[in-house]
Amino acid sequence: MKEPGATEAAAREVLLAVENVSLSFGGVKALTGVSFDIRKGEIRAIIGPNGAGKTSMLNVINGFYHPQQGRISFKGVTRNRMRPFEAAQGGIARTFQNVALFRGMSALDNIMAGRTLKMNRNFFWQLIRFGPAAAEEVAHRRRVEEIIDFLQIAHIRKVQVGRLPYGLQKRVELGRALAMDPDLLLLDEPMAGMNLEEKEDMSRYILDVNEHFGTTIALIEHDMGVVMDLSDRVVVLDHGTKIADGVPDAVKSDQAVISAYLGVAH
Amino acid sequence: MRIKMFGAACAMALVGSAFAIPAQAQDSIFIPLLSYRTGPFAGSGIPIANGMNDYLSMLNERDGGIGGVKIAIEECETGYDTNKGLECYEKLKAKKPVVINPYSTGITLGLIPKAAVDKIPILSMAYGLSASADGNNFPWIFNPPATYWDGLSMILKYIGEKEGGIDKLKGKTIGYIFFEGGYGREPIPLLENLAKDFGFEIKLYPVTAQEMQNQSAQWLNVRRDRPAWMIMWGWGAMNPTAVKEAAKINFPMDKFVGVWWSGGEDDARPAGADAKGYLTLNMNGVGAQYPAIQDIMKHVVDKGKSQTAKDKVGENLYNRGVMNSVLMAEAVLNAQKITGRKAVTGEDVRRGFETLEISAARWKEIGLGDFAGPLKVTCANHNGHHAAYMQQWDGTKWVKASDWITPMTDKVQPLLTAASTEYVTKATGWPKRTEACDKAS
Amino acid sequence: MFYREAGQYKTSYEADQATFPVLQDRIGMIVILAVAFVVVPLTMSSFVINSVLIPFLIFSLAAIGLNLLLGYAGQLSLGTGAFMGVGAYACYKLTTIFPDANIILLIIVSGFASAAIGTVFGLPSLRIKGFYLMVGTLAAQFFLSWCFIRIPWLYNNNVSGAIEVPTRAVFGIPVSGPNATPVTRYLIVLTIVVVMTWIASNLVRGRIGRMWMAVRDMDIAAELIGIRLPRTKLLAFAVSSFYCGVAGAMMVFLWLGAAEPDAFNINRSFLILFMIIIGGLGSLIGSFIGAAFIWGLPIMLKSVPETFGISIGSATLEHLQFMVVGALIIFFLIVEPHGLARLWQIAKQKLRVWPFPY
Amino acid sequence: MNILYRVFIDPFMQMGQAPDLLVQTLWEGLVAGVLYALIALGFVLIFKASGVFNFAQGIMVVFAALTLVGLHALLRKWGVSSGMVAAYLALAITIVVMFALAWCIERAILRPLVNQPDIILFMATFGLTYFLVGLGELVFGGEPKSMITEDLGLPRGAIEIKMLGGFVSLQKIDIAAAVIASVMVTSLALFFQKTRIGRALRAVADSHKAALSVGISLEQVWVVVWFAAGIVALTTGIMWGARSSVSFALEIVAFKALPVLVLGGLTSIPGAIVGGLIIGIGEKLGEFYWGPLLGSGIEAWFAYLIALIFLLVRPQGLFGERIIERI
Repeated sequence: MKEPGATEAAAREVLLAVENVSLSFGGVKALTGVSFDIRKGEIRAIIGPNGAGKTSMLNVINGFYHPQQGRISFKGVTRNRMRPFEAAQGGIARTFQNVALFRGMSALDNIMAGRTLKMNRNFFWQLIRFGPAAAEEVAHRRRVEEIIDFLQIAHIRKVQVGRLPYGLQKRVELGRALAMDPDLLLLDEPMAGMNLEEKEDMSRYILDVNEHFGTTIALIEHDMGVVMDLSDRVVVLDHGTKIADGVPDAVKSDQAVISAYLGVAH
Repeated sequence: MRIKMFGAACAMALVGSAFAIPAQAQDSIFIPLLSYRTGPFAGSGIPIANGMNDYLSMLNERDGGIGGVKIAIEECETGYDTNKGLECYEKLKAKKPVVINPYSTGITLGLIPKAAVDKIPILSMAYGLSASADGNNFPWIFNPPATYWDGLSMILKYIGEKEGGIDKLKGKTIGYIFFEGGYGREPIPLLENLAKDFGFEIKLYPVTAQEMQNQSAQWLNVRRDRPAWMIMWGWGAMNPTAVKEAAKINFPMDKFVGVWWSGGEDDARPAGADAKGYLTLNMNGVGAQYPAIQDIMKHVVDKGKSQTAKDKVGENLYNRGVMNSVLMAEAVLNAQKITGRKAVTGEDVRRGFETLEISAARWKEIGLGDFAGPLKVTCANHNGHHAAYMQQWDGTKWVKASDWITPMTDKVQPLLTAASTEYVTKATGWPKRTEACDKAS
Repeated sequence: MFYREAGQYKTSYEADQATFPVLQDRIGMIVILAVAFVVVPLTMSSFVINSVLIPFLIFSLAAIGLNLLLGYAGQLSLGTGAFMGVGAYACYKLTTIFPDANIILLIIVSGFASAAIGTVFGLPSLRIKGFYLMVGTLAAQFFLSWCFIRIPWLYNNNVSGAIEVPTRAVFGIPVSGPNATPVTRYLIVLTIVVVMTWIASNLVRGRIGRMWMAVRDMDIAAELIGIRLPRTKLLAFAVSSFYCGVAGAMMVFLWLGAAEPDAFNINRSFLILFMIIIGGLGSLIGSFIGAAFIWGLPIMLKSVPETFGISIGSATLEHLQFMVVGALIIFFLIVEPHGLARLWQIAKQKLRVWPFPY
Repeated sequence: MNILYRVFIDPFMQMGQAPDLLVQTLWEGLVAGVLYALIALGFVLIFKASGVFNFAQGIMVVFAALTLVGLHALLRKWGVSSGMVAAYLALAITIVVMFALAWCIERAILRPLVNQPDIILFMATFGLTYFLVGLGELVFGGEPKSMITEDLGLPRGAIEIKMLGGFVSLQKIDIAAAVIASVMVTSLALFFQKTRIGRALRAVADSHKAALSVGISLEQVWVVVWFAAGIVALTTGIMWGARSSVSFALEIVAFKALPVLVLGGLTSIPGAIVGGLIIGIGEKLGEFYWGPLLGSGIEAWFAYLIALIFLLVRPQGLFGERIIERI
């Protein structure tokens, strides 16, 4: 389905480049010398068995962990120690493996919170919530309602997210990330714990986001079927090292990948 | 919506009814007592409250009140907390009290500006704002028989006497351990002045409210500094702890002197025999041997009309409470004489206080001969700067250890005048005295 | 039946984001304000105004301050009492230096002093959380209490060591000091509290409120959507301390009339904390309900025996009152751990569907 | 320059000049530290097992001591002629009372509030504090009482050791406090290491759910833990009471335990002990040698300052488990 796009993607400009990144906690190595790139407009999957270092990789990309070695360039700019909010300012949004929503807030407020960076009326306008601050609030509300419509969660707008079922929470979290109008969207297991129907919905949202908004997406997913269908290119990690990188079909038949998944001793 | 309104109306009705205060019958004199039988200072508050209460009850039982008019007594619990005290005041105000005893420096300070407005005199007996001794600026506040500054000067006089002359203090060190707060800090300016005048050195050891029961560091400092004498301005749980700690570092107890609020039985008793020799100022007699106190026993305590345990009657702070009530009763009596009315008001009692004079003979008449020194309050002088005596702990009880000591009025008066003027200037718009002076009756 | 929003359609986001989106709430608020501004001053006795309503309003404001910090931004602080003290002492110094300035203005301005100090003592929050942070803020509480006693400049070297409020008039009407009538003081307190509550509600419903709540609910995720934690936390400390500072200044100038350092001790901090937990964390209405409960309950309890003509010693009454308050705190926590404000919401929900159960 | 000298050099010169005072200060700090550690220990036990930040520990100290003294007076009044017998009888009854208290707390507070957020449980212990203050004053009255030191067979007086050109005076009661505290800590440690209920406690501390799934009764563990904290409170009450008097002012010593607690880490028993000693000694040294620079009385916040500085370096406390943030 996406094969023709793959070659196309390879020709596009590099949005994010990871070069030779190593990360360890104390003595435990999470990542060793990993390099790959993400190109503009593609859907890039990161896969690998449990404990392969996938989430650590995402954490490195959006500045939550700082690698001991290696460099990360985003939009052609290399920064050694990027703070998470700087990543957000740069246009990297993210969802989490275990939903990291603001549980005490409504779905609407969660998604509105994603607009924080885009809102810039100062503190004193906020105090009186009149004129510019109110106008800004309404303008952003309009954008947020678009996202709510897109994700079909209008009915739960004002529900506290802590009380929502898991599948909807995942959707709200995606909405919050989308509200940031990101250039690069990192999705950490967006379909974990979902049933088939929910997975199909989520897959459609991901593809739509990619196609309509042109958002570059990097995702971690365990469901191989989903990964192979969605992604343009796949990078495979195992024990913190990269063992394969390429279009889904190539990766699928890669011997190292097969043995990693089947647990063949190295 | 209507339900909400209804609910609100109900709530307001409930609040309103709860605060509705029954009108006070005019055939009695209402004397409220702000007391604290709870909280960290309850140890001192309970005997004082008992003493005040029992003496007034005794007057009701024995004499049918004052001048034939029954006294309506009502206690209001403050827990030594200023907010609660003010709440009590606001609540009691509606019942037209003739006098208020705040029994806390904080509450006194809060009430001082209100007294003139509400026309209720305040009796803060030997506590509160020292400057309020100036009757010209504070016509509604009375703080006999002596101020803290008087007390400090008496202690130094006593020390001077023991050292063989006040000039012998030159070059000596005197330590001052005090409750960290307005109460304990007030004597410091006078202490500094006196140190300059007599050439001794002072060392200050503050004790904060949280550290009242944890004074080992202060007393280690005392051990290092080796002061010749220690003076204490303590209150509540600070007192017994200080006495114990002093004994612990082998400080000579007969060189350790407390103010009159550090002289409760419960302050020295926990240290027992170790506290032997500990001195404090006092202004009232200790013991139950006085006829009036025997009357309290007979008419009140024995009849089960008191909260006091029998063996606590006659203890120091209990008698302090009695003395407080005597002053009030005498002021009311005076007011009745001046105005010729029986059911006197707050304004009348203010005049009663301004002409208050209790001579030795009158003390005897009351049934408290030799209980306290003669006492006189005038229009200009709301304190009197009367003498006090030194009492000493003999291991089980207090015994009188000196004659009446008069304060060094020449040293105290300038400070007092300055403080009074300062208070009035700072509080812009402080009302000028308009109340006329009465002649002593 | 009466409280039903069905049929009230919102046609714009402005309407949906209004302070009171439901018509009945708007009417209710107008009625409450009318009662507070008109009926109360005309009917209530000076005891009720002085000892019940003024302190209730002042504590409500302090509770809102703490609620912004704890309920919205999730930072547990026990320095409330001290921050109130900073406001009070700042106001005292300001009115000494500028005796002719409008005292109401000075009360507000003193909030800024408190905000500055609060921000400094909020710095540990960048490093520590939860109960650890709470103990850290106790350092502020005890240190500032100590300063209030130790720096005589703060209380103009008064021998009494206390602040004594001078008479100050605004437009010729005495506002503070003994000559100010309770009604005047009440109306000023009420106005300040209403305006500041409205401002707080603006803040919490907008971007800043969402940033605070995001930090409270999950600070890591908040950082990853671009919220700068240090700024956001310190802003919460500053705004919260501002509210507490204004409340403290009002407490001394418009209520007590004089204050010893003891008025701002640790117990004050605990009192405000009780109010917001009982009232409801993260709820402005809860701050009022909590303040009414914690401040009003003991006063009500005290008058119960009197109403029924039972005579109990004042001390016994106090002991019983302690026990009842303690037991009621536990009782309400068990019944509704999310605070009385939640009960209020549930009641509204029930009204909405009445007479049907669902 | 002068300031630097007074801060960095002068105090140490003083230490050198009067080594006996230094030793005395250290001893006072040690004793205070032991008592702080005892209160903190009560906190830690409860926090570990039930996740409750028990503010009522301070009032439990007062309540236990008051009960002991009050019962003693009552027994004497009822005709128990020997003070010693009365004292130990009172002690036994007090222990029973503390057990009953633990049981009631479990029933009335913990069980209905299980799984609520920490702050709610924290608040509930305030309710408990109010209740116990009211109850204690109602039953025993608010007057301060003397601890029945002699009748309990605790030593009085002091040992004075001549050393280092001066003397060091050790109060016998303080020595007894240190000994009793260490015995208590050791036996608690043994209890939790060796007994079935102790192992259950540790399991509960690790994970409530896991403990439930292997059939440990949470209720039982909670009662035991609160009872143990009650016994610790009783010991603390006796020791503090002997140093000053038994009154409600004693409640404030709970504030002393808070810096100890965060310094040591909320869940660590060794942390409570080491933290207590550090705070106790640090506070006395600070007050004695550096306090005069600021006009003394810095003890009120000095402990908090020490704790805060430690926390900025180690946010989880000395012995607390390292918090690794995961997402």
